[in-house]
Amino acid sequence: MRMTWQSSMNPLRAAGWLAVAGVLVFVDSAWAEEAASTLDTGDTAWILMSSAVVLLMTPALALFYAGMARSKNVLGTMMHSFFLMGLISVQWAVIGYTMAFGSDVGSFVGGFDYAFLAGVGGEPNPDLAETIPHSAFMAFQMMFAIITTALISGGFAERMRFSAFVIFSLLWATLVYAPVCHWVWGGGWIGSMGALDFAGGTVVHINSGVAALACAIVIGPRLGYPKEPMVPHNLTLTVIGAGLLWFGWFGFNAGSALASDGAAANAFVATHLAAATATLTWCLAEYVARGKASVLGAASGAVAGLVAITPGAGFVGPMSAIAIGAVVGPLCYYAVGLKQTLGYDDSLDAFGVHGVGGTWGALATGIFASAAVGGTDGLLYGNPGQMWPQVVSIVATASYSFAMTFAILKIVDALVGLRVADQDEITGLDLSQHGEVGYNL
Amino acid sequence: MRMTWQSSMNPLRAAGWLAVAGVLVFVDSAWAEEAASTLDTGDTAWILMSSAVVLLMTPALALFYAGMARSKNVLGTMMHSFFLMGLISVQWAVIGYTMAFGSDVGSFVGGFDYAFLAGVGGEPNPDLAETIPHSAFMAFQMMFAIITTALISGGFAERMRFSAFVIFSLLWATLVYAPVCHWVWGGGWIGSMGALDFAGGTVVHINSGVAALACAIVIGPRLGYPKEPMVPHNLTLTVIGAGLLWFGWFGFNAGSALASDGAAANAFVATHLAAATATLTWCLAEYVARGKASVLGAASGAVAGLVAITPGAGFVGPMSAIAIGAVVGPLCYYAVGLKQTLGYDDSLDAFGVHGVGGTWGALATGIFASAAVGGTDGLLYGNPGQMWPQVVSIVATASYSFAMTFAILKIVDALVGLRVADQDEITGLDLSQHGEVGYNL
Amino acid sequence: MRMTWQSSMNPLRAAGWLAVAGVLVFVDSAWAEEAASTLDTGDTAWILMSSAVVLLMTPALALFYAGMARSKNVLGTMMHSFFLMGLISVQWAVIGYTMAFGSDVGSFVGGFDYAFLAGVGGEPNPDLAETIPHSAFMAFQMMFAIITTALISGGFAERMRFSAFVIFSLLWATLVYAPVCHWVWGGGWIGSMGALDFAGGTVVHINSGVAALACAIVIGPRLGYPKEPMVPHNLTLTVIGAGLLWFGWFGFNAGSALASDGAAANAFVATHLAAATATLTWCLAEYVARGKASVLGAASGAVAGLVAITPGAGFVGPMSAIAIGAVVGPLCYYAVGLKQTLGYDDSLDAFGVHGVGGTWGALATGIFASAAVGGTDGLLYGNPGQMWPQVVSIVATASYSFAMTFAILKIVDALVGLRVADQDEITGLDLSQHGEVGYNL
Amino acid sequence: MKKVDAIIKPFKLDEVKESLSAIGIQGITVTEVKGFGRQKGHTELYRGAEYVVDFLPKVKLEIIVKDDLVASVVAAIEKSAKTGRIGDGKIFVQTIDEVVRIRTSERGDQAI
Amino acid sequence: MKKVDAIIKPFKLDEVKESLSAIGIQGITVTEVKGFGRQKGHTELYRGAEYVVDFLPKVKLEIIVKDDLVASVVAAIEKSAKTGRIGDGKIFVQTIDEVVRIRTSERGDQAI
Amino acid sequence: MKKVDAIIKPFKLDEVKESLSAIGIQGITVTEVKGFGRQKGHTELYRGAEYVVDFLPKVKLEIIVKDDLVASVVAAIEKSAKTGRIGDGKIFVQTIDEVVRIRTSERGDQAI
Ligand SMILES: Nc1ncnc2c1ncn2[C@@H]1O[C@H](COP(=O)(O)OP(=O)(O)O)[C@@H](O)[C@H]1O
Ligand SMILES: Nc1ncnc2c1ncn2[C@@H]1O[C@H](COP(=O)(O)OP(=O)(O)O)[C@@H](O)[C@H]1O
Ligand SMILES: Nc1ncnc2c1ncn2[C@@H]1O[C@H](COP(=O)(O)OP(=O)(O)O)[C@@H](O)[C@H]1O
Repeated sequence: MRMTWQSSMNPLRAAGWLAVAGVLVFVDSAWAEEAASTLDTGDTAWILMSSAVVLLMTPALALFYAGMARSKNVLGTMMHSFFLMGLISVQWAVIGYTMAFGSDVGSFVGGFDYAFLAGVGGEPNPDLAETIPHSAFMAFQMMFAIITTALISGGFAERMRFSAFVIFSLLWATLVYAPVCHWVWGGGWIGSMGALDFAGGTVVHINSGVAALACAIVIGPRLGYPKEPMVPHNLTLTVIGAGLLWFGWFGFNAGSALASDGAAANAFVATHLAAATATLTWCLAEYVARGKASVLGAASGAVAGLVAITPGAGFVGPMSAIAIGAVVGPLCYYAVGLKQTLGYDDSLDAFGVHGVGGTWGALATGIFASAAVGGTDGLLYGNPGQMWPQVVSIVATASYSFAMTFAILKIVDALVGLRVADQDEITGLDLSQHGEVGYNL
Repeated sequence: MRMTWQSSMNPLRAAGWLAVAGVLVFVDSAWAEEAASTLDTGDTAWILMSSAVVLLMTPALALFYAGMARSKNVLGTMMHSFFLMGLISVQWAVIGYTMAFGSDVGSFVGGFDYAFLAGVGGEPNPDLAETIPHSAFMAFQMMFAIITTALISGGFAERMRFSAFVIFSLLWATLVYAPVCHWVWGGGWIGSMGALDFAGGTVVHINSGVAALACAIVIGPRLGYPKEPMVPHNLTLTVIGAGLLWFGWFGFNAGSALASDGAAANAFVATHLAAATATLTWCLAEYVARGKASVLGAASGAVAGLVAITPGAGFVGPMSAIAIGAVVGPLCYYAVGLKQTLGYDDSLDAFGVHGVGGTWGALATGIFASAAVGGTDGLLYGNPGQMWPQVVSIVATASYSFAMTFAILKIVDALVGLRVADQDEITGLDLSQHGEVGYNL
Repeated sequence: MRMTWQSSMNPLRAAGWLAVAGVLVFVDSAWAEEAASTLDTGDTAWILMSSAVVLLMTPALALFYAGMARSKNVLGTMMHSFFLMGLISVQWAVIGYTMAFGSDVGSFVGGFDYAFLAGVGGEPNPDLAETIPHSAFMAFQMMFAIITTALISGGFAERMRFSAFVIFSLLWATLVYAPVCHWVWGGGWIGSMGALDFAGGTVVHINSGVAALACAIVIGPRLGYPKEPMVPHNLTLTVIGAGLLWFGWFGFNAGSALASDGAAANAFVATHLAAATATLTWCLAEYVARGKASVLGAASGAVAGLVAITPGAGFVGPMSAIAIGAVVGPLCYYAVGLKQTLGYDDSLDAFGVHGVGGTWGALATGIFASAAVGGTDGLLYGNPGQMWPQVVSIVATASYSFAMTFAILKIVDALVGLRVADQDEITGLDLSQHGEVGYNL
Repeated sequence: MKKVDAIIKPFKLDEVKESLSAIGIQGITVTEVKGFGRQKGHTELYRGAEYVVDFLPKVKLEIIVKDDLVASVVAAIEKSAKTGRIGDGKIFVQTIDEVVRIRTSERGDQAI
Repeated sequence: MKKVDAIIKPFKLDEVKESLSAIGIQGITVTEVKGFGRQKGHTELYRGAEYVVDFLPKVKLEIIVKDDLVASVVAAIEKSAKTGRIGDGKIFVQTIDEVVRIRTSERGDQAI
Repeated sequence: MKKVDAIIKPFKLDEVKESLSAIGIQGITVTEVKGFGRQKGHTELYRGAEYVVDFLPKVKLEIIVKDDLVASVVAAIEKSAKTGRIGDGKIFVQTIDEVVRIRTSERGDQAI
């Protein structure tokens, strides 16, 4: 090995950035108008900390996924999550947030009122959350946009060109995530029709899971799949990731109460019990099918349970949460096997877990919702009508996500090519895309 | 390597789960009665976040322990913690919580009022915690039940049959943890006699540490122990684990104030200083004995300090915390050597650290408690009488835990056999019990 | 391999500790005086949790750094962070806190009022923070002292004698960190002259970065540097570390609001956006210079962004944060190359990232500060005068840190020798300094 | 008896193993090695510093065979390991004096 | 001079090393290898997908000895590595032309 | 043709590789091994328990060369790998019957 260094500092580039900065400062000035505050410090503490732990879910996902990839792709797989903490955050500040939560345009998308975060400051915005700073609400939602986009990478892991990944992610977050988020939470048509989605069964999981399926289909299977064995290279990373995901999900779901109250506590409990139960039932399914429960199964079950309870966390009681978790374990265990039957390569099971688990969760919310918990009754509490908006929201999200993802992929493929060269795939993404290797032990 | 997939989805099984779900929903309905709220959002935020970080301690323990195991048992060792996030959570919701905190029955155990979490909702239960949702209190306590049971695995690591582990853990959490928790915190006889245990010196550490000793004795040493070297396979995992444990312990101890106030802050400081000091003094003991301080020593010292301060965190001042930590470092350093003298194989030193450190902590609470901090004076502040309930609580917990653990192990051994076959032990738990391997680097 | 155990328990040593404890308890008694409380539970929850996540940054730094070291130094590098959680915490409780925040002595250092934490209890100290316990404020600040000292180790990694490291760290925290902290935040001359440093651009980053430069120069390059390749041994650790650092930085910066309010939320958003943008622009700089963006680059960019926004987090708006992050990515990318041009071995780029990034951040705070956000306008908002205190604070901190670090190093070298023997450096710190190895896979 | 050593590209291992199985070979010992040869290495970049790595991952197979099988073993490896691109690797043949099967203490051709 | 190669089960390494030390062997070079042989492999399961792994972990010892020690070295390994169960491994003996001790530049038997 | 095996200290690898390149060697295969020899091991300490580790990390080089190059290859390794301290390692020379380049099917000296 030899080492060299080429210095090519360009002062003009720095100057350019400063010029851009000048313009942006102008935007920041708009942002200072204040209203009478109804801010609650406890609620604010809870949402800020929830935002932080939801941010942590993205590196956690990097670990969870990277552990299942092969050694030569460990960094490339991590990059699919980590880089989006950069990309989607800026996208969200510039355009994503306002497209999701700006004033409603045709029930489909938000207007540009909050572009560049104009007007998103330290005072509460009572339309969105009464007792916490508007900027805290925006930050909390930002973390959702990041991880949703990152989840998709499970479908195209170990073979996508990095430049294609960057463009795809930017387009997807803008054209798919932001509108769907608006439909459900930003004042759009799905929320208006009464569909229940507490923390993102449709917006996050069905949306990303179905997108991952489209990716797996369009980009095609990994070289050698399914003949060559492609086994997880370091399950300790996957376990760390799963542990941190579980932790972060408390912020994700219980933080979605947007207050530090009984509703948050109930969502917290429901979240935990569904994850716990699905951990058990995925292991049980493995045991029944093969005679052995595995650690990867336990970690997968935990994530499946967390996915499934996401839409219902604030609407169902603890025993219902256990029921929801109990079903999703075996359901996803069998769903991840579908790819081998049907022939697509959803490499890290983003569709199998998030698409399928999210769909069950959205249905289950309609089944188990209880007015005593979250204000609305579901099927089991005598309100079968709740199933209709749930089904509509599932079908609409899945269709829109699939079609748009498909179209975006085709565009990106035409622009830069979706897939790395065969030789680069054999070498691995770490070296071919990023010029580095994961381990020199 | 060849890959196959056998699909064996069983629709009846799913239907069965739904039937069970129906019944459980009935229970959830009971859960909606509400009282006038005295909920404080700041306290609630603190306890919810504390619950989340205490949950994180269990994956942290998985890492801490797994790093010290051999490579072939890395996943099996992690499973001993991770799986319990599933098992004990459900057990707690169904029966554990009510046995610990239900209305007192004979000072020994709680009644069934909260079975299936009936009546455990978003409103405070003033008997348990006035300003936070009852469900938040329940969740916080749940995390303690999980990690206490997980701690025991240090005593039987690298050789227990997985099925035996599952049954053992379920019985132990029900027959040992729940009652002892009731004795101390749920209105039982130890709490009533005035023993001080702020966050679990007896309930958590003596209880699990002594159980681990019983396990080590009953199950016998690992094949080849102590002749063959059994060195930690990946201390980076242990350091990550120790870091996360330290982090989580703030929730554990300062969260035990059940409010976000000066008492919590003082417990936070005491916790941190004891951990810090024990980190130093364990290293110092190593340096004195062998001339070198080690990273494993620093991590072990930190955990020992955290264990020792657990019962006193809310009762002692910061300088007393330093004294408590200063003693426990060398104490546990020498205690972990006992197993070689006495011949049992407490593989990951669960007894050496938690049993011994917890005992010192319970005594030290009686010594250093100061009324100015937590309302009760100890020996050094002129109240030698406080030593009596401390000693009784130690002896009672240790005796009960040892005897019951012993009995449970004998039953489990008769049922399924405690120990894996020799050949499986040589192969490692990962492959023999779980059909997977940790690393393919 | 053979295993032995030498028992050498010394009861006198334990007795000695107890004697010391007795004295300390006396100090704890002083600590109970109480004032009328203005404590806010939400603010307290936020600061306690922020303290916990800032503590977590130190193990995170251990991972971040250790991943970049060579395999034979993985534990030694971790120890440079982990051990300081012990050492600096105790130092802070005994003497550091009072030197930083005790009553001002000549604008240079704090008096001994809070030595041994006398008077630092559960009630707020309105001079420091009105709505949170004094002990919470002290704990929050303690975490800063720890990580600042740990950051320096990037400059002397892989070659310092452990005993030298311990003495150096103790002296540095006492003679450099505590006074500089007092100058800026404790009532000293830099704060008084109106320099803005929200969360530690000077106190933490310039201070530690410049100290690291002095260390790199005084201790000299690693054997074989730069001829031999010294590549990161496990970038998965570095990514985990970066993820946890990002997470912890929310506590660091938004916690520095010392309340759970709009200011905290704005600092949170600024922090996140700067990190995000620098992640992108470091990758962009790599792409422009070499054609490939890397995961190490993304992680480094994130940290550089977090460093740069630290002093301004509470003073600048979100678009300014983006501008600050945009500049620091390429800036630090080129700065880390300087060492090869100039010939010093800042092994893990503590100066290149923290020194350079912190300096840019301190300047940028003077440029982008906006009265609408944090009460003070900067250059771009028509107040060029703000640049003066910023420049003075940079120059003063850097000069003091460099000179004092240099002097301390010379003293430590004379006392025990700074550097390990060549043979020990070839063997690695893990085995030579700590008697253990990182991996037995 | 002969020992055939083959240095091949790692991703060819399964294919080579199968082609050897196909001609009746029942024992192979495999080692992960690093190869330096005509095939040029790659460049790694860490924080702007560039490292040229000359050693590439390869896999070494050792196969003990009776003398009369050498030609077909070599042919099988040649065929299955070849990609035609530089770095495909080498085969070396050596003479072995004695073979022992530990389990049965068999010696010579029986022991293979 | 001869080179004795032994492929053994990993958990037997310490025992074999000790039995070799006992007969005066002062140098051994050890490599972690993967073995394919009559001993059947195991199955791994990841999210329901089943992988059959044919390569098992083994350890290879290389020992250079003077000609007159070959028999006792082989015997020592045979004895200490044997479990009697399939997969115990093999011993191969080869002729070595020259040995050099790098430190002293000694050659031949002296250099071993 | 001959095979030269050299067991050296790991930190000497780059130097040895360069000295071999300098005399025109174009192919080397490298394996990480553990060596047991006269050089004494080290002690590791875990929670007070002490383990004596006898196996030290070493690197093994295998180089196939034409007969007339053996002497210069051995000399080059000796020179560049020597520190003069115990544990510098050994060089072994063996005879090779045949060499094949997989890519081209060349045999013998051409294939090296
Ligand atoms: N003379 C040699 N001695 C030992 N190993 C060699 C020799 N030549 C080549 N090799 C091994 O074979 C591998 C492939 O050789 P290389 O020269 O790159 O390409 P090719 O096999 O196409 O000629 C090398 O990486 C090295 O491991
Ligand atoms: N012909 C061979 N060439 C090279 N290595 C072999 C050969 N046969 C067996 N081995 C090695 O010996 C190990 C044990 O062989 P195996 O056939 O499984 O059992 P046994 O040694 O009992 O006959 C294999 O895993 C392999 O590493
Ligand atoms: N007889 C031998 N057979 C195989 N390898 C040997 C033999 N003797 C030494 N070695 C290898 O050479 C290395 C160095 O040998 P050692 O005896 O420690 O020092 P020196 O090379 O200075 O004599 C050992 O670690 C081992 O790998």
